[in-house]
Amino acid sequence: MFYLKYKKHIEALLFVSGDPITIHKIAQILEIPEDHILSLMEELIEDMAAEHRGLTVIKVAAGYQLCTKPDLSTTLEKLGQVQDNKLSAAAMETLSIIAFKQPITKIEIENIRGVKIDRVLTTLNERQMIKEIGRKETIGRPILYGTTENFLKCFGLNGLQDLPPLAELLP
Amino acid sequence: MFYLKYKKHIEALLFVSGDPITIHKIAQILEIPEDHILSLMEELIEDMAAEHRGLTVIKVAAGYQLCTKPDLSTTLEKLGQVQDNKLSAAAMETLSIIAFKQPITKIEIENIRGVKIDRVLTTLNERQMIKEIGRKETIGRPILYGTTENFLKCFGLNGLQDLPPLAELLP
Amino acid sequence: MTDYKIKLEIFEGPMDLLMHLIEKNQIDIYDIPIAVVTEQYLTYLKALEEFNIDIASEFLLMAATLLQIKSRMLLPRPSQIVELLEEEDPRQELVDRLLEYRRFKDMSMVMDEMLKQREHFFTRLPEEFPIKIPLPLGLNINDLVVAFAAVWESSIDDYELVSREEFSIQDKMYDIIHLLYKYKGTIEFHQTLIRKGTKSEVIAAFLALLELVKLQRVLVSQQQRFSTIYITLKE
Repeated sequence: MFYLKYKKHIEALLFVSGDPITIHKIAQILEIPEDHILSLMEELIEDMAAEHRGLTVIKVAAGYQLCTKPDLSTTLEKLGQVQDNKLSAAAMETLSIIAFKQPITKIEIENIRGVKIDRVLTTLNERQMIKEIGRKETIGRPILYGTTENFLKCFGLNGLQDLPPLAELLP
Repeated sequence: MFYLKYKKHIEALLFVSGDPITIHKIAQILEIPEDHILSLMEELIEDMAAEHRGLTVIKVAAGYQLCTKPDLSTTLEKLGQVQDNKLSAAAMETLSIIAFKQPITKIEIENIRGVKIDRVLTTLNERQMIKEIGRKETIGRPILYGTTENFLKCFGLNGLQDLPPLAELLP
Repeated sequence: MTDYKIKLEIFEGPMDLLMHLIEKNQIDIYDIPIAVVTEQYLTYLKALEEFNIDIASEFLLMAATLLQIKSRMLLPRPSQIVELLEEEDPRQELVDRLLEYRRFKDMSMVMDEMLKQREHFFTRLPEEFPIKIPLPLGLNINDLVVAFAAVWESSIDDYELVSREEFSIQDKMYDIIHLLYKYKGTIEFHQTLIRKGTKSEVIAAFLALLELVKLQRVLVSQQQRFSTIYITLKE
């Protein structure tokens, strides 16, 4: 077919457009008849059906849209994940203080660790290891922190009672 | 090759990522060795070199990025979704000084250009071409500027070492 | 006259203007006829003035530099060749600056071309994924215990090494209330400094006082500025 050389144009147009694009619009841009665009589009879809291709073209109300194949979604979602699943030494220290001394305020932890811990608290919160469990009835009513269900899960504990008693740890 | 089935995953990851993505990150997500990713990437690029394909993969900013083939740009511009990313002469002069002399302070740039550059710096910052990369240990601890990842991306550079050598331009 | 208007839009600054004059007159940058260039430079600034355009200070600064170089060039020079070699050409610094500027001006053209080349490649915006943070892996109760023991021991050491000087606001609040009961409901502010009388105690006492006022436990009064502050227990 004479118009075959336009297949790459269609692939590129779909890619750049991002949003669905109509056969009409493509025909306008490439200045070739709509029925030819349609058969080129069908060919393109067939090409992409090949096992080694990760993209496909779907037909939606507003036209045709380039997208990834549905069976790859699990892989693709990992792009949005924070890959690091370790806790830093600083985070571990802070977590241990919260675990053994809960409920405890930020200032109290900072007094023990001797450093500011705002960033570490944010991390532990994001990682669902700690949560706010109330307010201390003193000046400023500071937040009291404690550990979460996920904390127990990650450390393989049934409950806080499974933590070794502090008395044994301390001289 | 056993890992051949992952070629489609790489194509899809490149598509979804939009920005350049490193071999390391892909390897992390797919959980297969980096050298296999690299050879799959090379195969992918070869596949795309075929005449009927409209996309290609370029190596930029220490990663790989999916984009359209350059000879299709005239067609794609008709979509009207092209962003104007032209920089003014003043911005380009300032950017070239920062690119080659980084880390560099505002005053040092102003000494070379002979004009105030506050507005230009704001523009370059907004366009994410430059960023603060520290403070100079002199009086007033002035901000030191350097170029960004986005700078590399926009200029199609893999790293700063890919900049044309400044010495060649000397009289 | 429109000629100047066009130029005005083009020149980025005094360096740009100077480069233009040098190129226009096909001047050897290493041997600038400073009198000619200065005259043309000043003519341009004068044209700006005629158009009632504010001349940026950097243009004026360069004008002053040019005039200074010109006058230094006019000074009689020592005739000895040896001394001539040792004395720096008054134009040297300006030439160095112009060369440096030209390097980057040329480079900016090269980079402009790179940007244009790059514009032929179209890319896509990244897909937005909700950020998922996985739970930490490989945690062990021993790690937790070890971490705690370590931090606890080191914090004990701290207390041994450094004597505590801070006064907690809460302690200070107790001090104040205690003193108020002791002195039948009214004391002067300085009486609250019963410990070390240091600056940090003053600050703690003051903050404690503010807190007690906020809690409506005490009233504070002062007859005039800098006079004694009286604290009265509110019942």
